[in-house]
Amino acid sequence: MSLWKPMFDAARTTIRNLGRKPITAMHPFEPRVRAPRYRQSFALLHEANGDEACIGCKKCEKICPSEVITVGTAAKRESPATGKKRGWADDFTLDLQACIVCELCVQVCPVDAIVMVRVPNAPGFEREDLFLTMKRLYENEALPHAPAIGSSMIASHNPAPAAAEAPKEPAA
Amino acid sequence: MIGPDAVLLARDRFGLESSDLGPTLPRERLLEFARALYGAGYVYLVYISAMHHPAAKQGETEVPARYTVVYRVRDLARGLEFPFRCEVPLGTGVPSLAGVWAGADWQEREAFDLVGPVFENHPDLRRIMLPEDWEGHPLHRDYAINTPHHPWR
Amino acid sequence: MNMLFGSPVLHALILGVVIISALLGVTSYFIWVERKFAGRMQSRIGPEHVGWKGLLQPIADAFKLLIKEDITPKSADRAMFNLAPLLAVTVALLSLAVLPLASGLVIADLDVGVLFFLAAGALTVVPTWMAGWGSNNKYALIGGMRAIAQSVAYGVPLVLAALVPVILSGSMNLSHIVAAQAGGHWFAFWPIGPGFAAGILFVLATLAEGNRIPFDIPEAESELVSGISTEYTGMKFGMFYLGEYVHSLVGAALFVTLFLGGYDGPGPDVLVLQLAWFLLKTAVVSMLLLWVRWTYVRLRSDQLMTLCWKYLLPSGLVLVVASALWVWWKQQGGLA
Amino acid sequence: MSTHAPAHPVETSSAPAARVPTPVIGPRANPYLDIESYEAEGDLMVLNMGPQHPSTHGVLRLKLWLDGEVVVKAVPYLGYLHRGVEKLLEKLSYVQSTPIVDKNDYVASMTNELALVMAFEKLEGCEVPRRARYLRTICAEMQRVASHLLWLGTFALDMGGALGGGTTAFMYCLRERERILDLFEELTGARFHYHMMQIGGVRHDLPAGWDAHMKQVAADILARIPEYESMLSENPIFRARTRGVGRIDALLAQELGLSGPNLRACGIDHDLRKSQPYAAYDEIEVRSAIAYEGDVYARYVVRVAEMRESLRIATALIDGVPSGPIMGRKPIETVNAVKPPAGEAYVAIDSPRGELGSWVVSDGSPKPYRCKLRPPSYHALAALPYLLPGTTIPDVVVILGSLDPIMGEADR
Repeated sequence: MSLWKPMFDAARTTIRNLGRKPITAMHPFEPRVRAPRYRQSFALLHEANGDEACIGCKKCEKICPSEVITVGTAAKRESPATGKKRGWADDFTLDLQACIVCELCVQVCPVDAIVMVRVPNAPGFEREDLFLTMKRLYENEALPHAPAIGSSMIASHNPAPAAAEAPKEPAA
Repeated sequence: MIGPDAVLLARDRFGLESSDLGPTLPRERLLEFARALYGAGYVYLVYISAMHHPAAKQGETEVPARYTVVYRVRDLARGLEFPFRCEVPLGTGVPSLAGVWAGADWQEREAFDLVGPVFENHPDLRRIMLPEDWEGHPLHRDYAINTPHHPWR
Repeated sequence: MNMLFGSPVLHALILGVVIISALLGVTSYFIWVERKFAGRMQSRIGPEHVGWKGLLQPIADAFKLLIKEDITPKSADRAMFNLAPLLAVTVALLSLAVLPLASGLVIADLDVGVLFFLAAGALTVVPTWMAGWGSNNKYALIGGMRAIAQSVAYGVPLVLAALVPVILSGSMNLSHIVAAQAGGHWFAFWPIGPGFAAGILFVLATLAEGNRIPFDIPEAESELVSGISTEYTGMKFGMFYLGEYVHSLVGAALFVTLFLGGYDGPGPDVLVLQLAWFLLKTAVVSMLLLWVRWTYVRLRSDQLMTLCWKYLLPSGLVLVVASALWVWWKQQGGLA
Repeated sequence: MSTHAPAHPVETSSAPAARVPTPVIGPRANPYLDIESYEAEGDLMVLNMGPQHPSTHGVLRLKLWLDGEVVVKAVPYLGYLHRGVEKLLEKLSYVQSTPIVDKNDYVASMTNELALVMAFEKLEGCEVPRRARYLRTICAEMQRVASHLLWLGTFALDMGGALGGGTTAFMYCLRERERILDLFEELTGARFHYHMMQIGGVRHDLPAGWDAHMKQVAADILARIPEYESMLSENPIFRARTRGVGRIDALLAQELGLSGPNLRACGIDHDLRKSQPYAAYDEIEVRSAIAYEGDVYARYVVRVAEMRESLRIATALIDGVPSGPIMGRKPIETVNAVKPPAGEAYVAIDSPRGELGSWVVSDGSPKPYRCKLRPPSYHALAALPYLLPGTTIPDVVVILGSLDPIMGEADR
């Protein structure tokens, strides 16, 4: 009866799984637990003293493989808080429709202005919903951030033997 | 590891020095070399690819535009590998190796389709990636370099 | 036989309407049971959001199918294309006519009941082929051709398997077959040899007739896009789907009638109790069919034919001879 | 043979592993058959399977000439997913090209990045620190398990159909694969396209507790594999559908350049992790599974054994991950950070589908002069015109599934 034993084995497997707890998560109703490093959308940050962090250096625009970031650089002027001359960005747009979420812009930002947030951008019906203007990027700052920021990544990448400690995870 | 017997074969019968990129065969003797390699046990075809060089000025000599067709084969039993290549000016074709390795058929069709060298007496030389009626070969160095990147918005 | 309202026609009409509407209701909730059961087997939960625990899902599906656009391909053979789904459901319901739900509760108590439902079983291939040919689609054509080959092949073991209870009970009338199994003498267990094997043969053949896994080659989604029902949309597709489920439920009911003693069960012969026994047994057999459906992969069409002609057919013949011998030996007062 | 001792084949095979079986040159189907000259009983039917078909594993069009249900000639048409990746790589700099290559083999993006990045490192001659090599190996092996799980699910689906046993096996495999994706989400923040590798090393370091979580996931999957096998391996219906179907002889496999599980199922012990050890494969004994029949069942057995083997490698390596830097060169902060000297390099790794290589030519500028990717799926599809004539339609789907092609990789 070697023919029938494997048939019963297969049936036994399916019945055994009948007893197991289903793994379906009711996604829209119960939010899904995400890893601390989960990164979906983008945000621009303010510095501690309230200035906009972005200095309009266009490094992120140059490195973006799918060319979705456009930065409008404004003239250099003193910053009201520190009094020193610094660059400003008067226009910053990021088109999520073609962004491949490669995190290179966060890595190359010298002033840690752009960071990724852990909340996916709400799906929209028009193309504009996926088109993050400067205003929306600054609004996203309130959302929970992903732990990786430019300086922390560069620190963890430096080949010096005393390697920097692993980037500290906020208590997600 | 570069196969020593192939290096000897290239030097003795064909009088070609082979660097780590392999010898550069004249197109007339390519088929003969390929059959010799196959006979020596190199039955595993890794890939066939091509590269386009636009016309360039080396010093004052005018180097015409040419294709470099690159081959790489392996002998799995002895764990040996042997790359070789063939340089051809733009107009002329390269003899097809589909008769020697069965896999060369599709490899050459892709090289012809994307880069452009024509493979003579290939059993079925059609474009494989692009539609049949596509004109031009995308991987030419001067193919659609500065087409405006249509703004996403 | 207590004829309702005196005349058999009226009796058949009223009882028919009641049973068919009950069956269609049971089928739609049988689909819900299957989706829940299959879901749990695949460690997911099945329909959950439409009504409490997804109970309104069958109604939602039916409504969705009704409002879907009804496409008839331009170059389709219009008559065949539109008639096939209707025929699929009616043919599946046909063999319900001779099914005794309880003593006396049968639409048409034919003396040749077994012959009738075998003929209805053989008819199931007609709508399948009409759909295959009518939708003028290469995949549907291949599906239709396979359906003919399969039905012709599996018709013979079906007849042989159905013959064993006829021989054991000595009559073609389903009520007599059930009567012969009264008192726990179920044909599947009592003459353990031929009865049980014939039962398995009957189940395999009904699965093949109804195009269910592992015999669902006419409607093989992975290679024939979806076989005969490729070009169908909306309620026409729903009819095929319904036909398939009705056929599998009626097949399970027939198996119960022939081999598991129909409405026979312990306790007094009250109509309601008999009906309850019958429905319980059919439910258990249907769940077994579901279990088979969600566990095994599909056979190739030529392997299916070799399985039928080389293995099922000879074993069917052997079973018929064995049961005939057993009956003759019993008549000689074997165990006297 | 390779510098290592002849590998002990995981799969029990009587013949000693090192001996490469003499190539069997059976009657080979003629892929260039002239249809007019073929006289069939009835008339031939041309069936277009694809590019939109439930089981062509992506956008592949198979033009089949059918005599009844038997395939007479099969011509695959590719290019439906051709995105001009090689042209794009010539336009982007070395730094930007890693996330682009992620999308080629979208089922195993870790190994895509690894192949390209190792070619750039060979050009630039920078040395990858030991910790980064360990991380690369662990990620590549877990990615192999995830990729084989998805293959096993879709393979059962091809055979069992959308409403049947096939779906059950598919759901089980995806249930396990989901756990590996969560692991990678914890490590890199992304679930499918990780951008984990970078020229000189790795971009993300291990978060705390990752190794314990990984060992737990690996142990659970190892315990679940016998369940799939109970549903498939010994099942007579599965065996009837796969044994002796789509048999590739060893010589044809080598001439076509088949690699990975497809080649090892034809009895040839060729595994780049052993013959050309890269990343941290030289610090662990890699055993590769060999089968000798070369048919669909052999490929199934080899892949399931490879899943077990990869879990063993990943679990063995995770304990010994050395501390130290994860990058071998100064961090990448601008788009032109990497400028390798003019030269040429071909580096190949063993991705879940086979030998995934990249041939890069640099001319000293921050952009590659030419960058050809050698995908294993392209060679696997090249075998179809030889394998399909003589089989029926259900076999076409099973053979295509057993070769495990990914169109994103084949079409580039």
